Amino acid sequence: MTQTQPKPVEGTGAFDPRIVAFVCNWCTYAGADLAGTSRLQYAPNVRIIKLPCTGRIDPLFILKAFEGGADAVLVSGCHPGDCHYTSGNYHARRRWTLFRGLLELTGIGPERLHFSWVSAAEGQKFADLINDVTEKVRQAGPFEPANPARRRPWK
Amino acid sequence: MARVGVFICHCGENIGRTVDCPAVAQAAAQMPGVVTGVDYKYMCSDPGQQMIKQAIKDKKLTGVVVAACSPRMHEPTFRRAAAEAGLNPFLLEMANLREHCSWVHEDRPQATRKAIDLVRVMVEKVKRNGELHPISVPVEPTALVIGGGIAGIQAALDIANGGKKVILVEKSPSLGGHMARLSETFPTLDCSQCILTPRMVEVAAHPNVTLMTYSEVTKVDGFIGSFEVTIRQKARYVDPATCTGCGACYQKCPVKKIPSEFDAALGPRTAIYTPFPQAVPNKPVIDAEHCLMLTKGKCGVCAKVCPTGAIKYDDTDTEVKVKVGAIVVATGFELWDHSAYGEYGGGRLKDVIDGFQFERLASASGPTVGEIRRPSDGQVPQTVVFIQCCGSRDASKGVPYCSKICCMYTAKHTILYRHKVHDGRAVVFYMDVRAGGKGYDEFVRRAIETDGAEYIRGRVSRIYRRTDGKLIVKGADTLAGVPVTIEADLVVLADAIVPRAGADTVAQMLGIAYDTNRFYSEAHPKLRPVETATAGIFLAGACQAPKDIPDSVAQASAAAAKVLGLFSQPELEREPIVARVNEASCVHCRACIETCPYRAIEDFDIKDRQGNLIRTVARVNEGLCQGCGTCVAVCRSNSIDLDGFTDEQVLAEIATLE
Amino acid sequence: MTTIGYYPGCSLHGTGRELDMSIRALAEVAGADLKEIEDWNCCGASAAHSLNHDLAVALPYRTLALAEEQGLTEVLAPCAACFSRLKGTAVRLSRSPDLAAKMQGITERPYKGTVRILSIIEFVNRLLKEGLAGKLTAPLGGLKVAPYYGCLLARGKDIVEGDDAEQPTAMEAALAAAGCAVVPWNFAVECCGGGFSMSMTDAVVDLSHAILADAEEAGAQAIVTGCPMCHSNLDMRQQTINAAGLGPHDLPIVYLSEIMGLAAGLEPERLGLNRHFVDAMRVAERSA
Amino acid sequence: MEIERLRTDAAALLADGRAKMVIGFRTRGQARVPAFVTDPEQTADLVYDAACRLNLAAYLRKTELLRFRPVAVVARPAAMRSLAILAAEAQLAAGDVLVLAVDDDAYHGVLDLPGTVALLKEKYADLPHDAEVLKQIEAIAAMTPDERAAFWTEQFAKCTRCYACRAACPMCYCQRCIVEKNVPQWISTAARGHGNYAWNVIRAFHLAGRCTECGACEAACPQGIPLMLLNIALACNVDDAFGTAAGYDLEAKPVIGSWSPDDNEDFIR
Repeated sequence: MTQTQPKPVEGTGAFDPRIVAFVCNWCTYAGADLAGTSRLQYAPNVRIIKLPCTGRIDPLFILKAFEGGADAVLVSGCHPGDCHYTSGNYHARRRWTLFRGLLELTGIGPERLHFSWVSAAEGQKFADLINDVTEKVRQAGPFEPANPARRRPWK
Repeated sequence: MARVGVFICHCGENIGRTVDCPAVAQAAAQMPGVVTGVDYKYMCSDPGQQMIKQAIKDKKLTGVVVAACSPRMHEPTFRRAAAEAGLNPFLLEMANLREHCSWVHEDRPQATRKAIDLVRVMVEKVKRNGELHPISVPVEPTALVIGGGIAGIQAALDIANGGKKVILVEKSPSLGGHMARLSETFPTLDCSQCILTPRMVEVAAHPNVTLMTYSEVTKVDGFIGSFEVTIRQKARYVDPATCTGCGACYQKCPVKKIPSEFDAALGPRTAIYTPFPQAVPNKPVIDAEHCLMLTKGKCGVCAKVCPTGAIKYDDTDTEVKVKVGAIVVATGFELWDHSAYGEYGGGRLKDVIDGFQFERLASASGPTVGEIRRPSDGQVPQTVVFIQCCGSRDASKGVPYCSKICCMYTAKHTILYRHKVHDGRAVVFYMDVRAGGKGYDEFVRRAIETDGAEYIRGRVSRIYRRTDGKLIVKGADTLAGVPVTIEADLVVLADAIVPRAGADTVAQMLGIAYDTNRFYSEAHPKLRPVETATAGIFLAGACQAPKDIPDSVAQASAAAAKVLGLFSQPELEREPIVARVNEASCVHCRACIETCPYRAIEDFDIKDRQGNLIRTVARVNEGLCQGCGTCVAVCRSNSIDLDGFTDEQVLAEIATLE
Repeated sequence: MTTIGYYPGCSLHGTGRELDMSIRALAEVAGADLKEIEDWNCCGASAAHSLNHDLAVALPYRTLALAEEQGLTEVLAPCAACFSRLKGTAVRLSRSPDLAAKMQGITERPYKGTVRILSIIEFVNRLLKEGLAGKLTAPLGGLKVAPYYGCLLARGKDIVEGDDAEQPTAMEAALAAAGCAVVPWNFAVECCGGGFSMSMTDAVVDLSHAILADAEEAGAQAIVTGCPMCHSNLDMRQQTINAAGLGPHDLPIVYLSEIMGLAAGLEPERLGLNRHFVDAMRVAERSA
Repeated sequence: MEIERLRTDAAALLADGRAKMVIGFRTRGQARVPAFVTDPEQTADLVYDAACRLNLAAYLRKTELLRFRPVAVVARPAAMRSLAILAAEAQLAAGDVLVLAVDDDAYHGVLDLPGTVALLKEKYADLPHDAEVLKQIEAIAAMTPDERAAFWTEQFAKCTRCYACRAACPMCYCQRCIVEKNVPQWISTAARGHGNYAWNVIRAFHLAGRCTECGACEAACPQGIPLMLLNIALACNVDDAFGTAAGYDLEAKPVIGSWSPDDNEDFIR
């Protein structure tokens, strides 16, 4: 891990989760922009990776994030019917249905993997989402050492 | 060896207040592959851009990261600057320090840490960016306009006058839309039909316009520059070619009691009909639902009386496919159904009518030839109550938004009424009077001061019909702070403006977005008000939001200008974000082909010199591919990748977050 | 035999005796067992919620908690005000766990939210479904009635479920079943002046007069209500209204439960019809 | 088991050239191994019994065998379903393959692909999942996430990345498996923690809506990793979510690669 891992909140020794978010460019990224232009404050624990569409999100992206030690992964895109590419999010939805089942069975539970639809108009929803996910993960605690996908140094 | 330049923008205080920009610049300068990291007050300003251009030249940069506002804001600006400095614009990326960091966090150290992460992500990405070159696709210089109301007519005329072909599709039998139903228009009180019908005739007669009334768009494929559109022409049962529009048929038609859509059900029409006398085209159609010949197989009067034998009972729907380069959506609005308001009689009180019904009562071409007579008993109402915001600004029962035009047309209604019934009393209940617009407030003042409309600020709580036929209207005067009861003869509700029924299905067919109220979404609320997020599809009129006539016409002309701009080049350049297949490793399982929302991936046969098939693989059609990348994620052997968002780039981004 | 919790509230022990009598009688005919909540307390209507929100919620909360404790899953609150307070509280609690916790603290009683509150109208319709319909042996021979809901039996989207607050119809089926003809009229949900019955009597006089007048206009031979406040305002005040030179009115005001009782062949006295200010016994004559 | 009829049919297919090769089973000691028969004479060696667990459909996409098409293959129901999927995924054309259809009790003769699918629908519609495996899946589902992680970490730790599972699976026909892609490196090839987790999870995921539960992968695993737990859990998931079972339709759309507007989304907020 590099120096960029958020350190515990100053003063409190509380655990500060690291969350990787994969979002689509047209809805959720724009929703995050709206949260910004509306000056909505939310937890600083999430790092967004922008993709054109949730359809582009390869399940392996999610694995890679966990490999790298993310405490949780958030995936978010356009509401059904709103996809800029008409059906990318529908394809993604199917993929997630099956992939999350597989991850859950193998030890990456729902508290580690979150999904949502956030439209370009839902700045508030985005802020609430980030706060809520961060809080849930904070309660779940660090994913170390349980994380079965984690890359670990040679012993 | 990558040589990346990182430029941190303070955005005045916007970023600088919460993010320690110099610290971010320093951290960036230390990142592998970064040769310069600097911060500046306003990167988007001219000196800021100069700074970037200079660095590209002096430091021979192979990639640039601008850490500033959202790429949705200034990515084009900075990419243009990069291009001017001789760097391929797609070698520049933006880190969103403003919307995604400084504006949403307060803690300076935390925000600064996050900012450094955001920069690192983009540095690692940009190191793996490849030069991309815009893809040019041919433009079919024909526009499709959906909707033959004033907005559609205006857009079609402007495009046609610009020398480009237009296909104007209207679902009803005639052009004109709602405007044709209005009596007079605010704030000038000029006769609606007098100003509209010439336009209807002009557009129908225009050599560049193909008019398709009584038709609906049923399917849209393709993309900007070349949409494939399927249009269904409903059976008219009257051959427009031979029909002379003499009208003998509808004078003789025995089915006379069908409520006229045009007259808002206040007047009747026949089964074979033209919606109104000035209809364009002025050729009747047969309403198959009510025609005796088509339902019961007996009658045939119209066929007998038709001098040119234009009646064709065996007519059927036909489908045509057309290719267009751009689409203007002008599907308009309808009125909210006030039967949800039990307190206003739940739609069961005959003399509680909506705005269009009043327009028809006031219209010289209406069922009462312009005399205000109430539906129940045809009496001339001595007291008329007008209620604004019926359904509007009522999140619980109606719609949350303001319908914008009701204040004005209600004022117009009071004036029209007072002009026709001099001793009549016009009472208006309002929440606010919103009369923003040229000559609008003056018009409302005129209604109140010159034409004596009584304006009462407050809501009406109940309307009921007394046995003597009077409508008892109970409300509150919130300025005087007293309850008021008015004995009215007619009540006119200013119902909310809502999108056409089925607007959402049309949107899904077109692949454009719509908001929670089903109004179509513009690409940007301020800077791109007539474009949709789907390239090549534009909006005009009330399908995007409640609008009055001048606004609709203005937006229609704006949409036309966009279309003409698009058509000004034989080819257009598209962002080169497209998928590519690695044919060496593709095993042709066809998963991507099944997946592609644009049917942009095709089977491709690899042949040897003799033309013998070696094997078949998937191949992306650059013209069709829109760059969503859905195919990339379904490819098991990972044989597809997406320019601009390659696996290598994304994995590098993820890796920085460890 | 279905057991339904019973919350009479203060009215039914005072001005609303007939309502209490007729409800109990009706339940007996229908074979429903009304189990009065032990140690129930005031619902807080009209006073508490204008003074102290916590008190206004805590009072009904305690009653609900008791009902749950006593194993009751449904509670009938015949008085419209009691119904509104109890149901309103239940709705608020279901929405806010914090509020529930707070109330548990104040009253030192747990409440899981398992109790369903029935209004008099829901109660009657329920009995009809469960066999009362078959026992209506003495229909009222087309007695013209104006169903009067007033405010509390019609309003509050989540309190009064499945009816239009502006145009309620919940009583009509029952009245038809009882052999009444429902007249179309305009004042079904107008205010009778309930809360001002004592404090601003003259306001009540005007409001109640308007209601009576419209019912008479519409040809009603009686007004049917489910609310003790409405009842006292319309029944008790008719003399005052007439004395004020409005009217004259002479219109029986009867409870839904009384009408149903009559239709079920119960003696008018047992339903308390003889206790009205405006003679209501004539209504009974219609049933045979 | 009418093995003689199978042999005669096989011989006939080769003799009159309807098939260039018959892929079946023969015995080697106690073991049952695949037989690649091109000479009618050799069909006498063909055997079939409950011990024949391999899914011979796996050989149809091996490049070295492509030239022997049309090929006839001995297939039990699970393998027949594999063939249907291969056809749906454009890996087999109608004329490429004939099926010598067998199950544990009987030999059902020579069938073309449509015939095979007809037989599947008629006799083997909704085959039950392995009950024993289902029980284990439930047991694992009952664990806490951390316990599950521990369980699988231990299982995957055994993986030597020999890829026998992949070789045995008819659905793993990619020329260049994702695990061999190194620019970028998707899945670490080192036989240890994260690489093993990613490999086994992704291998299973790539079978979503495609696994016919033939068991060949688990049977082939020298380390005894319970791969069928993953495969069957996923197959159940596919069935619950999208109501489809793999391999009963030659034109089936891929489960991943198609969608329906009313797909479940209660896990998305």
